[in-house]
Amino acid sequence: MKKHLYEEVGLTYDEYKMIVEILGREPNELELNLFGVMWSEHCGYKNSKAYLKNLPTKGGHILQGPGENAGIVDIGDGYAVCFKVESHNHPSAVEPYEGAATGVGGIIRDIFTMGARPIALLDSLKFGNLNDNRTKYLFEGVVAGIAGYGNCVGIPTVGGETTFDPVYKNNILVNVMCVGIMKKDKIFKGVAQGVGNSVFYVGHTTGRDGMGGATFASTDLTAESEEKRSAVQVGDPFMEKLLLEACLELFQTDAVVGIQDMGAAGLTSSTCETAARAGTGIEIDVALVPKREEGMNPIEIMLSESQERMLVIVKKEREEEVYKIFEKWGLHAVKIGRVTDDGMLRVLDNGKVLAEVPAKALAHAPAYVREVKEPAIIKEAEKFDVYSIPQPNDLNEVICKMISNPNLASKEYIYRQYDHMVRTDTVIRPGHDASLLRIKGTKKGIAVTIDSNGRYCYLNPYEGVQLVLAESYRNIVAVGAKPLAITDGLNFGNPHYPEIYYQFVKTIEGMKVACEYFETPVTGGNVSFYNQSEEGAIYPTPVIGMIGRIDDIEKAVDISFKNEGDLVAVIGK
Amino acid sequence: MLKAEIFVYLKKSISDPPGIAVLNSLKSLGFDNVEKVRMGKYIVVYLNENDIEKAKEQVKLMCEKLLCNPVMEEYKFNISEE
Amino acid sequence: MLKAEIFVYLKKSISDPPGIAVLNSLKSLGFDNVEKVRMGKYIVVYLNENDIEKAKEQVKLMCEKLLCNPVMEEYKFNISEE
Amino acid sequence: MKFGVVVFPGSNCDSDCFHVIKDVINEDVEYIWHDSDEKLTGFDCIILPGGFSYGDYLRAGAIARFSKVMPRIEEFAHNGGLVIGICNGFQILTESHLLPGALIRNKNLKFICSDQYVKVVNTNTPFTNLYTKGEVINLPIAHGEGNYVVDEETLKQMIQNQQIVLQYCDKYGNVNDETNPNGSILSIAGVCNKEKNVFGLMPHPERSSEKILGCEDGKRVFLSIVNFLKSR
Ligand SMILES: Nc1ncnc2c1ncn2[C@@H]1O[C@H](COP(=O)(O)OP(=O)(O)O)[C@@H](O)[C@H]1O
Repeated sequence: MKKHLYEEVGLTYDEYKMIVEILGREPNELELNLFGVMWSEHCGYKNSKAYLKNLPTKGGHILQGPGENAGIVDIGDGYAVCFKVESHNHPSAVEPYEGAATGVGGIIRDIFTMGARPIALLDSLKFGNLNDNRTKYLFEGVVAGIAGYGNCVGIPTVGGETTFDPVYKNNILVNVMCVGIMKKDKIFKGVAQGVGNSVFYVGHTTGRDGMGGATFASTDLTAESEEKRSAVQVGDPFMEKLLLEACLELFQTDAVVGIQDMGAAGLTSSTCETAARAGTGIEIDVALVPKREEGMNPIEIMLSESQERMLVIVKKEREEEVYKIFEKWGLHAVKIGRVTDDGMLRVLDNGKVLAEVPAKALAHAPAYVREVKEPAIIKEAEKFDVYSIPQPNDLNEVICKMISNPNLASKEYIYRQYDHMVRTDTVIRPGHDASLLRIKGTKKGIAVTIDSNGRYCYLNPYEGVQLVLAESYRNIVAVGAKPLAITDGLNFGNPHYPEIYYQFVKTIEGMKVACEYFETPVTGGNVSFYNQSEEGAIYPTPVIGMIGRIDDIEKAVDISFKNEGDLVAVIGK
Repeated sequence: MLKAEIFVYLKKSISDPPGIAVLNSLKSLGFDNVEKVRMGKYIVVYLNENDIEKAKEQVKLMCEKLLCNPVMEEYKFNISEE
Repeated sequence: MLKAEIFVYLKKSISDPPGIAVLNSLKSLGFDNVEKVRMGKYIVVYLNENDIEKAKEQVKLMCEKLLCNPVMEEYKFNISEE
Repeated sequence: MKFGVVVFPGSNCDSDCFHVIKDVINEDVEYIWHDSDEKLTGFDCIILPGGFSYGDYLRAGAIARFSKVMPRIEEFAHNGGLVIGICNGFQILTESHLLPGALIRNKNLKFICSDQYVKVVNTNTPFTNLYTKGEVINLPIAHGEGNYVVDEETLKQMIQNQQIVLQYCDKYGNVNDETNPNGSILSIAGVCNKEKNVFGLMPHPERSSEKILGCEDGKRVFLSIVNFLKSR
């Protein structure tokens, strides 16, 4: 049976009918594709947003909560910290090096679009058992990819966490967090404000790479996954470095009104989201987009996920400044359109209208609440009696076994491959509870950590996520800093299974309670569903990235014993 | 002894940042008529083997198993006496 | 349009860590009769040029100036119609 | 005393070097953009910092060699000016033939970022005169292509001219295969030219120049330069 066109772009019949109603007519093929990507799980948060809005997102320190490219927290003295976590699971499962590398690139762009200078990266990695050959290949590739990208851009990867468990064998998790620093009165947003302002395309050229990436991230991983992707995205960290410097230089002028990364769904998401946020419309001409391949059609141009590109909204008559700065850095900067007042995303090709859809309708996918069912394991786990495990006879043997387990062993093999010292701010390096960065010119520092515990969350998602938050909290406190806020990467299986959706819902509930208790609001994050292969779903794996502030960096403490003869004490229950 | 010269190169659809970097650099050195550059690997494998047909099969296997990543790359090779 | 296939490889006297790594991997995959592996670069340059002789001279220059570092590398190339 | 820090588009240790010169040893310092072909007047020492100059996809430093600023740096060096290349800067200096040899992939094929003991084998240079001969210091490394290679003939001459300045070692000063992180010939970590005014090293002295970062061993590289210039 032939699939309907709407099915091919990942929409249901009901969604198709909604689109017809919104437009008052049948969508054409390009329009249908725009809806397809924007209403995908990856871009539209269809199955998560009804619950995400329950999370605590406000508090004294929060300058920017969820909804922008990244969240921002005030740390005093006029400074603010911008941070966010992002997943790149499916791309990394298919091509570990490039998948992980482009994941790093994406999250870095999210940070500097807000006006912040990225100062640190952290990674949370989940693989199958290391004695499996494919897993070894994925592990080596992912670590090399993160190193290859982060090291080249010159942002230190200062911490992370790594777990090996058979449950992640066919669906590895690669979550990356980036932290940036900025002056708190210099925040930039992804808004297409000011009718008549110019819409600029800057950065790398557009190719066919990563076509349909958002849709790819919104389905289970199958044997055909590789073929579904018309091409793997390849990162160009050097280009990213240029883009980073050029954008930060551009922000020094006041010519910029808004800016957004062309991440998943590239031009489509960046145009409709900036317009939707500002309540304006946007009109672009795909013929003007710098391309690196011949014969690309408008659908390909609108959906391409080529890396290292940005959409910048520039004040009328200030275009010259943009051209000058991007020329200095050897980058493309092309005016491809303008901000309009009609609320539409209008796509032209050499002036001819190809698509015309309300930007808000594209940017705001329908929200679903799915059926839930408590997984049997939760009741079973409650019955488990710890004391049923016999005391081991030989504790030495147990210790040796424990420290030789890859999950507990030192992760130096990994973080040695990451430049964790560049920028000379890393006061506490990886290998400790949290890492600590100084802020030159002040006495302040920022503590950062990223944590998760899939197994706990599997046994009880509500309690599990709270334990994860508590771990992050301890890590921050243990270096002498005060926890401020979190970002969350929520990794789950297919939300259409009631047990999985239950895990998701309970995770949000648990997180809400813990965030309120610890006074660490959520500033943003990422949801990755469909982490599932023929062999089943991964553990529910919420990844928590937490930051803290220390006012006197000299007072920081680390994990190592200092002097012979010092007293060793255990505190707590 | 046989010598296999193996060429591993990116599929057409895959972007090639190193190739673009070299292209730009060649242009700035004044090589104006360079249109495109693609970067790949040149792998020379010396085989303790006399039968060219057998060697061909082996090299094909090496490429498929290790040397070439079929998600992004393609390969070709030729075999000669050393 | 002409296509230049350029091969840049390490001098015999220079050690080749990637080559050794590939050799070991091939052996551990059971390719016992592999004697040696050397890794180099395969650079394809497309030239807007019809004169093969002219192209040869240009490519030679590209290699000497940029593509090959004579301290450690050598090169060869062939040119064909695209 | 005035330092210049060259900025290639992919440099990423430029601001670290700038910071050490300005805020740690309190000397004058200025950035020099890669695209500038102005004569380098008024500078006493030029720093080529670490990073990935132009992406370094072909060979580290290969493309940087052709930037507009390089002829100026060559001219500066030929006139006796001090030039120090750190990490990527070292790679650029070898590609430009201001220093002998070349740097290839690390033996283990991986990027290595770590503290590293190195031994100062030649203190008779503008860059190491405040160390004692044979002293073991901690200079962090962070590179994927730091494996120094050079042909035998050149190596012989280098030894004769005392151009080998730093060698990788362990905390007791042992120099051997086990204490060599990247496979460099003779565990070479840093070399200078015959005239001793151009110095290249893979380790990052700017990363161990402040107590807050755990170690100050690297600071004396910069202080040596100042010391040399003052007594000149
Ligand atoms: N993938 C990684 N990238 C960078 N650093 C890592 C990674 N995995 C672990 N680390 C670092 O290794 C140290 C130990 O990690 P982990 O075993 O998770 O610590 P703990 O069990 O104390 O939480 C931490 O400092 C952490 O930052």
